[in-house]
Amino acid sequence: MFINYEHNSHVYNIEVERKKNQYFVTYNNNIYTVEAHEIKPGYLKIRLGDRIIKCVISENGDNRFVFIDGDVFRVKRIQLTGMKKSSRKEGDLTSPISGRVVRVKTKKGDIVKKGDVLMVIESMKMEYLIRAPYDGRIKRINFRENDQIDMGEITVEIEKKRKKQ
Amino acid sequence: MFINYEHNSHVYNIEVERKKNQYFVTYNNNIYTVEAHEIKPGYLKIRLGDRIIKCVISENGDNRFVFIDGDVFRVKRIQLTGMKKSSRKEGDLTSPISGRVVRVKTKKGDIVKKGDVLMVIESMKMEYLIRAPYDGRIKRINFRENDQIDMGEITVEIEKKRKKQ
Amino acid sequence: MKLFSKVLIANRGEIAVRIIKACQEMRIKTVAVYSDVDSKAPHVQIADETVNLGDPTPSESYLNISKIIDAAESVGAEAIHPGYGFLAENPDFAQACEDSGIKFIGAKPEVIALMGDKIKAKKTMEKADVPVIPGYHGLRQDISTLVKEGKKIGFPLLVKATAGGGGKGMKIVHSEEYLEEAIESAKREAKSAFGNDSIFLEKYLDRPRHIEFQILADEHGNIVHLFERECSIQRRHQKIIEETPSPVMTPELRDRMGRAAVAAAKAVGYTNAGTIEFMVDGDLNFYFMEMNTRLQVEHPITEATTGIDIAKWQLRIAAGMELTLKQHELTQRGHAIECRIYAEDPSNGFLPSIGVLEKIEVPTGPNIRNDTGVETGMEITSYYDPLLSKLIVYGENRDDAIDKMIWALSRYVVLGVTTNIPFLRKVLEHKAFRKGDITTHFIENHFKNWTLSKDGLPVDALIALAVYDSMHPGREEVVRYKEADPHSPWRHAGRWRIGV
Amino acid sequence: MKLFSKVLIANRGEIAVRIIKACQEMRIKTVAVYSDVDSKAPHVQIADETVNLGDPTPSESYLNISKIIDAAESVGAEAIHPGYGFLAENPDFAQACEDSGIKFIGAKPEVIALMGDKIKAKKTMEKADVPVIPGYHGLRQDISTLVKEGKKIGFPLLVKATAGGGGKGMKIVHSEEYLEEAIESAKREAKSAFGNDSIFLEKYLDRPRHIEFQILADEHGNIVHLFERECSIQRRHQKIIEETPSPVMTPELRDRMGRAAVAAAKAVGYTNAGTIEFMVDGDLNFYFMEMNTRLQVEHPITEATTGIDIAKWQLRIAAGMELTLKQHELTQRGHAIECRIYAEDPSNGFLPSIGVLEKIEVPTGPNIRNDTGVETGMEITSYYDPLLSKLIVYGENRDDAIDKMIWALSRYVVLGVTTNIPFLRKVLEHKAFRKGDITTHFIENHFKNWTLSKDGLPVDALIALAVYDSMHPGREEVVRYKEADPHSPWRHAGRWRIGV
Repeated sequence: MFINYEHNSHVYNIEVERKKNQYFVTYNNNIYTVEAHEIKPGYLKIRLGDRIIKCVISENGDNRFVFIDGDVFRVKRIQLTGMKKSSRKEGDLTSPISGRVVRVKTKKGDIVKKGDVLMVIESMKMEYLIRAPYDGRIKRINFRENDQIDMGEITVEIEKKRKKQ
Repeated sequence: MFINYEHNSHVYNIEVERKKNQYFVTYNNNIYTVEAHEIKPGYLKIRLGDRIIKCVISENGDNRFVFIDGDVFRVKRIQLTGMKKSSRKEGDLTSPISGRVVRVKTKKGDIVKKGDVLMVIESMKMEYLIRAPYDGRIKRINFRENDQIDMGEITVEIEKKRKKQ
Repeated sequence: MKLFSKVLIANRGEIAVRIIKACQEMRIKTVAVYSDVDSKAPHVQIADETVNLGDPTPSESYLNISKIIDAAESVGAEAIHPGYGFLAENPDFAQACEDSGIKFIGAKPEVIALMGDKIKAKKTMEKADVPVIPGYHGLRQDISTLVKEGKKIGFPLLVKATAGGGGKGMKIVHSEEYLEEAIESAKREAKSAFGNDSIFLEKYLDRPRHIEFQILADEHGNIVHLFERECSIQRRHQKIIEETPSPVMTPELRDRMGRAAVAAAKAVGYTNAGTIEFMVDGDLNFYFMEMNTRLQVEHPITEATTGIDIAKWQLRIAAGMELTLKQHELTQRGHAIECRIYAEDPSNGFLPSIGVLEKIEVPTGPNIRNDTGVETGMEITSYYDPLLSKLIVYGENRDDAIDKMIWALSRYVVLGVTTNIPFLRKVLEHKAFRKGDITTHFIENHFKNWTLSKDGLPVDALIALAVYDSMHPGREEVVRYKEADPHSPWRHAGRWRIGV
Repeated sequence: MKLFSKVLIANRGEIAVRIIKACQEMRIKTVAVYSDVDSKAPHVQIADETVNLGDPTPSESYLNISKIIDAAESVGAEAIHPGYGFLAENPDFAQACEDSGIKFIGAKPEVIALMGDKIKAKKTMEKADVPVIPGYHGLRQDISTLVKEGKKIGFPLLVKATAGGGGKGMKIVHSEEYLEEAIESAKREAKSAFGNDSIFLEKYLDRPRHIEFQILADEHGNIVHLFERECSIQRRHQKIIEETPSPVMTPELRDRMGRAAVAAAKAVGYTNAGTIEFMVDGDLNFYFMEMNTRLQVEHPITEATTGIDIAKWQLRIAAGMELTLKQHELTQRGHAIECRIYAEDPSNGFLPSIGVLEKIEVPTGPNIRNDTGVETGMEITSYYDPLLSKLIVYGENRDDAIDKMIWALSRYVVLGVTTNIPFLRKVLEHKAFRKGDITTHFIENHFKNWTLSKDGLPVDALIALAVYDSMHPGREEVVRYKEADPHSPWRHAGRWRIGV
């Protein structure tokens, strides 16, 4: 069985085979042979050599949360194999938060400079500023003042200014 | 819908009808009209007039445990209607506990007096004595020393001595 | 003197739960209020009575004075406990309670108003010989005046909402070029959060610590302090770890600051529980910063080290009872730490994280207290503050308390939203924290651009995931757990897989 | 001086959980042992390593010295903590540890042996000028001698196992005619529980209270006491409610008894944590009863009022560290109460109740501690003691603590087995308890033939049941929740009903 997990825009390819309580997990050309029990739903106790891995896992569709050694990782199970998706990069103008647009400081066609505040989003009484990631021209503004906005929605689209040749 | 519950050898006959969140519960010629919600599995919030009844219920087959106002009642849902079962009475020689028979102090045919110790059962390091409930003759002994015994199993059977005419 | 027979709690979350329990132990009936999204919240479940406030927008529910007064009147509540946040420091609300013949469990409206106006508060303290920080607290609020005054005080400079608290409407300005933008933004935030855009400017201290003193004052003129709390560990000017005693405190300084705190409370005729916040600089000079006229988020650490139940004393004081605690009989013993568990992502600028709490398991054990207002299945929305719970530990000394907190944090399971738990643990494990070498800049200095794992997903987590998904291959068979009762209001039960 | 790096806990249930957590906080690795029926028990889940002992019969598992020593050796544990019960006061076990080079966390074998022999213990105390109760502690153990000596002391008379504790092998005899039968039964119980049928006889006191003092003694000759615990509320000679301070205690009596307790410990060269149990009569005369050479079930109430972690000090002392606690620095503050939550039926002679724990919800809140070794889904068997958990509360004073305990008990949900929770609450609510007017006969005097409800099932419960069963009519559709994983060891998940 092949499974792919994505975490922080990195994709991990795993193969796992099972024989009763024994699991053979192949990752990065290593084979880990483990014995595992689910003590209660989501609570795993895994024996790897003389080490015990204890963890708690929750699932919601393809999303997984893994609690291990006091740390928690948010992971997505994906169908694609071997592909890497890039996450937020320079120029990403998605909203970092779900909230309400309280101010739109620009309009279509405006020329903006890197660092200019384009939009202000309020959530839980805090303000989040959407700034221009580079010099450019506003192509499209997707929200108006008082609109609700969800995390990950694109706020503003900018055409990047071409570098002078 | 008619339901019968048994508690401490008393049987309660109830009728309940439902319309959405409203329930009409008839007991003892009274009709109680209530509104009810299950907040989480087994956690009920019931509005009866201006009173709120909060309780927690668990089920295991026909057995129910009801937690209400800090008290807990063990109740059985039964199919019979209107019948009353009698519970432990004088002469009941069932084991009050699950445990191990550590001593059998009588044998078949013995004449015993009220109060004589017939059998000793040990559970959780405590001893429980089975005593003769009346004068009589031992008809049957169902367990030997070191046998396991479950709560409610009959330990010894005695033929009661006839009163002199 | 009799206690109240019924109290309405005008709040939600962990503080509503904590107050409801205090009331119930004292045989006071409790009334919870709730907005539509909170209908299944723990504070609603445990209260004796509940009143729905409707729309979850704060101004339509927990901030709506007339709705709350109406609720109290409709159920016959004799008193209202405001908790912290929302209407706790709103003098209009305290006044509205008084006008309706309902006892407001807190300070008097005029005292709240005075201390809520940070400018007037400082002037009052100056008169009472309590030292204050240099700054501009003027009434002229036009941008150009504020910019001019800011330049006069110099940088770094603090810009803060006059009516504020909790980091809202607060900015630090490190150089002149950002001053104007910061002032404008602070004014907007202040307006939105408090309905008042007045701000003030203040000198930003070197190696500053935030140390506060808890006060209890009855309505008969008796005032005691319950010693200090060290609250220097902050992110975005919001406390996240508090402890008592302060590692920097000496008996002599404690005595001086305690007396200053009592003098400050006396100067304004303070009643009920309150907190005097001081800034303490590298040379242990202390300055009055503000007074919080309410129960403080971090009150449990004082309870752990003094053995006093502050919430219960609030109820007794409001009922007119006399404070039987005497200053010389109060003792501070051992060490207590509180960590605030937020649904937020420390590796993404501490942005709030919303979603359904899929699984929660809280650490338990001797001297571990978990004040929580959430449970498995609840949804964390963006309507309210993302505080999930407060974890409080007590130990015989600071080292024991730190060890216990590290143990507890590393066993605190919250799945479904991102929390700051792993981050808090890293702070507790930091050498400088262990040494007590902390200032309000601690997070900025030691945890800038922190992320949980620089090396990606640990192999153990990958193995666990693969094993888990291999144990549960039947994705097609997955059904969402659903009550047989189609009218059940229960939601977010998580998933249950059905076998044979 | 270094702490251990790995400790094996030779116990189960709440006390194993409590000790494992103490070790983990101190960064000591823990090893749990377990019998087959305990493989999913909480103490097994939280330990760092686990060793299976097999057959659940105590003599084959938790009482099996060689299996436990082997387990410790196989995992390289440097020390063993025995908890209470099982092997905690078995000198052979302590000796076997010593012989294997494993540190036994407790008293020295010869001291355990001495104090375990109740007869020798009393003689030792008499020599050290600690007052003891009149009785027969002779070596002649034939029935006729015991009967003769019993008649000499008079009635009521206590018959008790020499090696005993916890009510096992203990009988009270009110008149001559039952004496012989009681002696025989006590001897059988003693033989079965302790492998030793030796018993002793003692005068049974008038209006007796059971008051004990906690001791901590290091291996360098330092001894302190941590004040008293009042343990008079007992059923079948088993404590069920403990509190501190004792309502009857005066500073002068506390001082005298504390000094007697320290003298008793000194007289036998005692080390580690221990408890001196006294009987106190109606005139406040006190008599040495016995010394428990182990951690006591009720140690948490001392921890709540002194701020000291006794389990951690046991570990430090066993590692050779010096006691840094000084008698004059120790303080007793506020009031603490413990209730023992048993799976037993108070209206049926306190007989144990077995079954699966279908639902557990523990009360939580400030100053509420719940030491538990069970969780939802676990099965309570007849193999072991039916103690489920201990509920401990702290309040500023006795009234506050009682109020808090009543609140907590009335919100403690345990479904699936019968527990003593409603009974405990009725005891707490009793006027005589509130007044502190308690003796060891309290339950017998005030709660003879107690039953939960004399009027049958309350109407509210009937309504709730009918509503519940009407909400869940689809009995045919009921499926037992089952892991998709057929190899899953998880059991007793309860039922889940599936809708549309």
